[in-house]
Amino acid sequence: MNITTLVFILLSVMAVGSAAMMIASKSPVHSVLWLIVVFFAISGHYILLNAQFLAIVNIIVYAGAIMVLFLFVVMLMNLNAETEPIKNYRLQLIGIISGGTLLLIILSAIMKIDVEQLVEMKTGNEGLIKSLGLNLFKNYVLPFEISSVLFLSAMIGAVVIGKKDEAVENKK
Amino acid sequence: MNAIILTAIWGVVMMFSGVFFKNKSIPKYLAIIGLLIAVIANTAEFSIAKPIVHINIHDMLRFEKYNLLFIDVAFLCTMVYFLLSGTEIEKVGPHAGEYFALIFFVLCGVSIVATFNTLLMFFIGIEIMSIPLYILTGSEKRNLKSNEAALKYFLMGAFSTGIMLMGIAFVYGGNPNGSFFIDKIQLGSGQMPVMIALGLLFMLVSLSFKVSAAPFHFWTPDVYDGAPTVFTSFMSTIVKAAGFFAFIRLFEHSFGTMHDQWQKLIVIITVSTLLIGNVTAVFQQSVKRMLAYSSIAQAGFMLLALFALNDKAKEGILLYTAAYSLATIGLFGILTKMEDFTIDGFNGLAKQQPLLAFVATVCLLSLTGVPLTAGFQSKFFMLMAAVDNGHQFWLVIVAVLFAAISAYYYFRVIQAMYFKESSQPSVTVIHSISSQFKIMLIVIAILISIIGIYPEIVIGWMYR
Amino acid sequence: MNNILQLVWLIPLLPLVGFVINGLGRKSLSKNLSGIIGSAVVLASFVLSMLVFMQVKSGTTASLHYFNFLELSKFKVAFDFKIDQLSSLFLLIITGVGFLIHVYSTAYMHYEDGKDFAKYFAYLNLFVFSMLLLVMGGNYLIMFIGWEGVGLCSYLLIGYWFRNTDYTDAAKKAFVMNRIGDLGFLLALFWLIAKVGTLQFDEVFSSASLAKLSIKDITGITLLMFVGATGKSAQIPLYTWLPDAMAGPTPVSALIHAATMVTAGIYMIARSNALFSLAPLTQTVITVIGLATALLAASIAIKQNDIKKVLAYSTVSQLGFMFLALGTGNYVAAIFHVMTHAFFKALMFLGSGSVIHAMGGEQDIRKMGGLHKHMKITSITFFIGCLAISGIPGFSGFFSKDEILSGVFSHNVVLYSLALFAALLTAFYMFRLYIVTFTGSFRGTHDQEHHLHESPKAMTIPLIILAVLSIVGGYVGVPEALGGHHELALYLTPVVKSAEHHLTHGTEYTLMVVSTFLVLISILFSWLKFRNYKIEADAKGFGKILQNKWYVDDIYQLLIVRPLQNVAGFLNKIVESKIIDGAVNGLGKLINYGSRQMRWLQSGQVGAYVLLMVIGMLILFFIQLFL
Amino acid sequence: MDIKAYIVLSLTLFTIGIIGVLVRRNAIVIFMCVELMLNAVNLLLVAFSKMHAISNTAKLSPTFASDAQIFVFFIMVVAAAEVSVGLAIIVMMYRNVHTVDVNFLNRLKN
Amino acid sequence: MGNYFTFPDLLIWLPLLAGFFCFFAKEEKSARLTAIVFSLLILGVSIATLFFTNDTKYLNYNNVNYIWLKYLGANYYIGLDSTGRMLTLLTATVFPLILIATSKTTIKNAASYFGLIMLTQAGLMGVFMALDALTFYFFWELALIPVYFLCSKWGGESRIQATFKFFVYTFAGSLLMLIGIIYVYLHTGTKGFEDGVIVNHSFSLVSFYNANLSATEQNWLFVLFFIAFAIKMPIFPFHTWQPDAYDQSPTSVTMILSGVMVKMGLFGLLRWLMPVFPSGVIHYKNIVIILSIIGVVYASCIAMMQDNIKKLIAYSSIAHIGLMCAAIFAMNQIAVQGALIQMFNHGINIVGMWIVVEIIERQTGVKKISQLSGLASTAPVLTIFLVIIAFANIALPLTNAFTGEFLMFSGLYNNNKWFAAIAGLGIILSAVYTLNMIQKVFFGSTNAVTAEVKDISLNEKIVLMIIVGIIFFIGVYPQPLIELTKDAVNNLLVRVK
Repeated sequence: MNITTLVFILLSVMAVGSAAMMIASKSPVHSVLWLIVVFFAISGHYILLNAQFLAIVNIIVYAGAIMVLFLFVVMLMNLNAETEPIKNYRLQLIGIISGGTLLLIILSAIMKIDVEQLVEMKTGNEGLIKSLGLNLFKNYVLPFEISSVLFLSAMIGAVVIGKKDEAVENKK
Repeated sequence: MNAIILTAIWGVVMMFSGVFFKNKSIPKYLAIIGLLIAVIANTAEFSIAKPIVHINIHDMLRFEKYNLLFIDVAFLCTMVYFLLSGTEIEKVGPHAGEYFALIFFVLCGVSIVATFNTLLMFFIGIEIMSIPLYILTGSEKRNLKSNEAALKYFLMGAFSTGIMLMGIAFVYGGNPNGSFFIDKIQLGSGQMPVMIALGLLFMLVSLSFKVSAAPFHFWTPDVYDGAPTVFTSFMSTIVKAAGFFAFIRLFEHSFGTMHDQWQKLIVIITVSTLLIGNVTAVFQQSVKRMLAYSSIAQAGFMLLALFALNDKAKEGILLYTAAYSLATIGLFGILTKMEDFTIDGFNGLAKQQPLLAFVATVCLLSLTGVPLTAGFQSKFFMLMAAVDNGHQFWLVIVAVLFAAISAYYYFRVIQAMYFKESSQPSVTVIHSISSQFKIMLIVIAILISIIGIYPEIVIGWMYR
Repeated sequence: MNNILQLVWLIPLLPLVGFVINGLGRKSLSKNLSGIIGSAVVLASFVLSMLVFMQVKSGTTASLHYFNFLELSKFKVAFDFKIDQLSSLFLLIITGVGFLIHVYSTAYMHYEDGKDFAKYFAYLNLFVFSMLLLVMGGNYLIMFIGWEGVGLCSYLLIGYWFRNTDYTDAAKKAFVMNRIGDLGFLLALFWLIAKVGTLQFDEVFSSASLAKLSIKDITGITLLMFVGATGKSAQIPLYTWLPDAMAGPTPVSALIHAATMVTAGIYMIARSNALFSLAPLTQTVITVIGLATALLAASIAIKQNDIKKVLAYSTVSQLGFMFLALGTGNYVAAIFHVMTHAFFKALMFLGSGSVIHAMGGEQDIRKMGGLHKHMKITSITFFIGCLAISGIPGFSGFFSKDEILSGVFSHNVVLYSLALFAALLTAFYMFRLYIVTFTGSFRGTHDQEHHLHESPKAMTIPLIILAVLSIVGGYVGVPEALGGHHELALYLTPVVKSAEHHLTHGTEYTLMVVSTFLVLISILFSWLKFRNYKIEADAKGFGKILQNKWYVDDIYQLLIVRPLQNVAGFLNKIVESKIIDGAVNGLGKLINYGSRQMRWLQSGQVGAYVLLMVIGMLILFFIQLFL
Repeated sequence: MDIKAYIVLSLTLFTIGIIGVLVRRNAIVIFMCVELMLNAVNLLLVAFSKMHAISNTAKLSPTFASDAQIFVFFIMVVAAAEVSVGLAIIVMMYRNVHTVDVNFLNRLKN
Repeated sequence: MGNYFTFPDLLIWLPLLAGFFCFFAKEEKSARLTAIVFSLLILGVSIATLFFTNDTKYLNYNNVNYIWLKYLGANYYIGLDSTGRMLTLLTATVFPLILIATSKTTIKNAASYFGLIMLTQAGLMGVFMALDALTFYFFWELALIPVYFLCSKWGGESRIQATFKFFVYTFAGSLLMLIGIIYVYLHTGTKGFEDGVIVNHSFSLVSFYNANLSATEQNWLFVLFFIAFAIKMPIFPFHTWQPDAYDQSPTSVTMILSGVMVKMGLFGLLRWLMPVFPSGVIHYKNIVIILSIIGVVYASCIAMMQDNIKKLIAYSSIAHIGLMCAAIFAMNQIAVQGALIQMFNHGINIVGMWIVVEIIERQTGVKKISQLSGLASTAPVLTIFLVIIAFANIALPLTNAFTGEFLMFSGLYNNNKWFAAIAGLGIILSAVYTLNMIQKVFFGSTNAVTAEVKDISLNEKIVLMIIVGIIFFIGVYPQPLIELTKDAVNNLLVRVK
């Protein structure tokens, strides 16, 4: 067992464990924090795979921006306490079982593949910022531009949904 | 390309229109003008066969005649929708310009999913189509039903996005070419590789979700019911048809050569969709909800195109888009004018509003698939495609039997309008009915029958 | 004179014209006028028939083709008339007796409304038309047209007094029973078409056609034809309609249910003798059925008290005799008996009509008696009829019946003795009827007695004419044993080929003497028994069985009508509404039920939706990856 | 490292996300689970891209290996957009009913 | 004439035009008048077609062929041939009779009522003339939809359910047929147009006849088509929509349904089923005949138990249609010829029956046999007409139905003697229920319901007289009808054998 494998296993355990903790923890705040741990673990994987740019972006965008937004909302709503009143254990059990079965089915199908395909670890320059940047602004300029539509609509959405409507307020 | 650029730009224009024009109905006219421009530009593109501005898109989109024709059909249906229900859009909330902008963004997404050539564009297109819809669903902020619908739609939509991405990942992983281009997916011969199969399954599930095929349809009735009626009209027609178009395009180009290996999945989904859609619709009391279920049932029929995956199916999906959209837009347009959405609310409509009742009848007949209506032609082409496919013939028979059942719930409305008396003497239609609305209704009825009699008005373009 | 045969189409057409005039003008025509029209057209037909008869007698026969009724490339039915010895004879009987009865009816039906009166004559004319069509038809199809037509007229006339449900019941029964027979006849025709490809008499009876038929075919065809004959001619098992048919006006009973229509079966078999002679099995069946009918009906007649019922059963019995003759191959005798029977039975029916007329509608002989005093002509003519039917030498019935009996004797002695017994019964019940009705003292009410009177001329003259015919009618067929030439047999030879029977003259004399002697004894016995007739209590034991007509109607009710109704009721209540319609409605209900159940899947909770989605995914993944 | 290891890891995370969606009722947590699912996909995509980097056929494509990583980039972009809309919807609901329990609003059913 | 307009054109467009006019009529009277005048005009055209039967001379007069869906190979192709000519004549005859006979009945919303009736006529005409499968299917449904509205709007109390059952039943059947049409279409040969476009398949009748179908394919396609036609006819066990629909529809619509529409099914058999699937016909022949004959006896039995006069006639109609279906499948010249002329005769007779029933129901408001009695006393003329028509209905000689039934039975007998014998039970049973009905309704003494009944009016008398005239004319001289349809029989048998 070399060091790469060891790090891989370590990061994997960390990711899976914190993911499990995330769905298991009762307080949403804890969930958010656990999820951030997962993101860190995944970023670790990215580094292991020599995708440094993604590793950084993952931390900045996901852990930094998005999760903070989440945390912000949770805090705003004061949901840090126990919020799910009655738990339907049977439904949860069924959920876990069916999710697990799905995993089993897929994994058993995957395990049937007998060709061993290796993953290039720690080397290769594809994930470096230069190659990504060239690729993105040369070949992927179209999706890049079009994503703006996505953000525009998200923006409008935030306005339409988030803004308080005086007219409507007055009417009611 | 023209369509994508113009709709994106016009979306921004619409966004500002709300700020710069105080008159509430300006956005509507602006939207109609914009759409008109988009339609003309798109038509020009596919008749002259080159876009106005040339951008190197690295083959990420393909502007073939068929795809552009679909965009045209979708845009024209939207035009009808604007003309019929534009006034209702203004009434939903104070952000009329924004609503139109969102619809234009959706149309941009529609154009993308009609022409995508890589999985990336496909994914982005689907998201551009979906995210504005989440917003539109929740646009009645004070209406708890609207809230609920938006929440459900959003959560489940995001969930299905995750599933779709997993599918894309597996397809990518299973493709030895390591490419996202849908025509460069190497399937090999013989048994489908496991990774490709997994990718296909995940994508199938998420796309089934988007087109509300059973058993992934559960969001549909609730969301269609909860969303503002005027937006339900849009999302259950054009957007859904676009979803189908993407579905078929994706599966034909990436997995088409292994069609026989996954056809059985489509059969299962088709049958359960037909069953659940038609049977559940039977007992609905609310016309709006009934139409939601009926949209599931119609999706079952459209899935036949995926089952067949041949030329007839492609023609059929075009016809279906036009026929189903027109009829549903017409019905929802009438529904917006009704006070009571239950079937009993339609009692005796024929006496008070003969025109409304007549057009509603035409639309319902079209949905049932009675000859001389567009609905018949679309079903006819679907059946023809499925029969031509040559496999699983029984599926076709099941499909028509369910079509016969569908007559049951569609005709309940007709019966209510024509053969039953209204329980209260007062008018069942409260909202004012403008003459423009009436004219548009007549236009819809005429369009439905013209397509019903001469479907080549739509599909003939493919041969010209 | 050949051109008279060209006018043959007038014979049926005239009554049809009468029917149309009377039918359409029944509101405007006066009673006299419609009576006259009705009678005159038949008279005209009779005159024409006479002329035709003369023509035929001189040896000219004709097949007259008018138009093609049905013409397909492989199969053709022409609208043809065939005028030969057999049909011309029947033409005479029908138009002759028919005319008399028309005349009689003008008086008998006098109490009817003008409208109904005209309607009656219209029906009667229509009947004559149909009957003429039946006998003149040049092929089986035309015959069948007449065949069903007379059934229709019989239906209409039995139900003439339509306000009375019993009468309309009887009419219905007559029609349905006839239809059962008709089905047999039709099937025979289909069989013929299938094998021979034609229905034209000349072609069917040609040797080429007959050669195409196997013995099985011929037996089958003839048996089915006989089924038709049992319906129309009231033989076992389809005879029960005829006594009920007495519900109609009495002249109708005389014309249709005694003289003409009921003999259609005999005519048909005689017409098809070429076929029947080739089917020994059928002949045996006909013999047995004929004899059984003769005995059964005669036995029932003994105990009947309704004057018309007695006559009706007597008719059935006599028809049995005719079939007996047909079965033994003695076609001429059968036709001979048809003719004589037409005379004396019409006579007796008209006589009974006269009695009923006098009694103001009363038909029960227990309430009559001593009528001879009041209505001499009726009484005497009726008596002549009784003598004729009993077969007293010198009267017409003697010759025809004797010919039948001797034919049977040459066939089988046992059958002969049974037939003779039936003849004795005939004499017995006929004289019972006569004695109870006309002799003794009157047993009815005073009112009735006061009204008793002889009938008007229009009624008595036909009676007299028929009485004369009943006497002299037999002399056309005097057998060689009595020094005659049997004119009738000679006349019919070209058409009807009877089986030869070889009896010495000595045997024939013996038979005549024996039967005459026994008949006289039977009459005497009858006179002794009924000369002081008193109204008796209901019969017991065997008498009761006879009085109730061997319970045949009840048996039919029990074995056929009731089960049929039960089956139909079962089909209606269970199969139709529960099973077939139930399946259709059940499908609708099932969908409704499914709809109601399936709604619960739509629980409204995101978690449940996702769960169902995941389960759906599970299934799809499993199918695709592992199956 | 064998690609299967990454597939197993990624699918496990993905399934945990699914199970989270199934068992939790807090809309925010459910949404977070969806984010987890997306991250699992991201990880898998990167792993696949590094897998293809070894294979020769994939190298024929000019953009071969960074395709997947750019895709991941776009997924993040979309996720960000979704988050803004999604949180807006959740906040809107919270404003109306003062809870983020997805089962609380249950008017649309059957 | 052939260059400007043709008979098929006239027969389709006149009723359509009439329907259009009627919809915009202001009052009941003008709508009714329009309908009557146009229907008489159509009758005139239809009679005129009888004089232009020579196809070599008048081909242009009798055929209309326009390119419709070029890339599918579907044409708007209608034409008159022998069977079509007979059935269009029947349609054209029946409609004015119905309209005139019911002109005393007051109708709400008369404009749409008559408009829909005329639309139905257009649909029926189209069905009987279509020579292209898609055209045929269109007209097939076009005839159904107006009838649905007519029955649901103007029918009896439980009309909505009854009519809906009828609609769904026939709709499901016709959809099955649609699949069949598609399947056959996909197995037809190529077709070229003048401008050089060649399409792979074609919907024309001729290509259907020459479709390349294996025996197994034919067998199950036969089932698909047959179910559609069997429902329309209807034959046992697909008949349960019919008694309810007849009972609940307004009588004039019932007349259209039973007089003409059920002939669509039989016509479908003759034109679209048997010649297209000859080996399927051979395969299923006996099953169909047995089914039909069961239907004959079964329906007759149920008719005996009916107390509702309309249902009685409905069941009797099922029995008659069953016989025709059996005869068609007996597949010999005699039987098919018989069935063809019987199609016409049955249409005339049953319309006569319904007219009588309509008069009774309008005057008494009662359709229960047990509540009626003694109508012969109060309405003798009506009784006479009814008796004539009823006896024609049970095929008494010299009425029109006799010739048809005689030929049918005879042909059926050629096929199998037991078929004829068992179906023959229908003859007896039909007499039983018909006479029962006559006896109970018309004979006996009058009661409270029937005492005030008036005899029929002039227009009814005229209509009934025309019907009776046709009954006797064809009964005595059926040859013209046979001549008219002879070719059809031969063509059919040549194709099937």
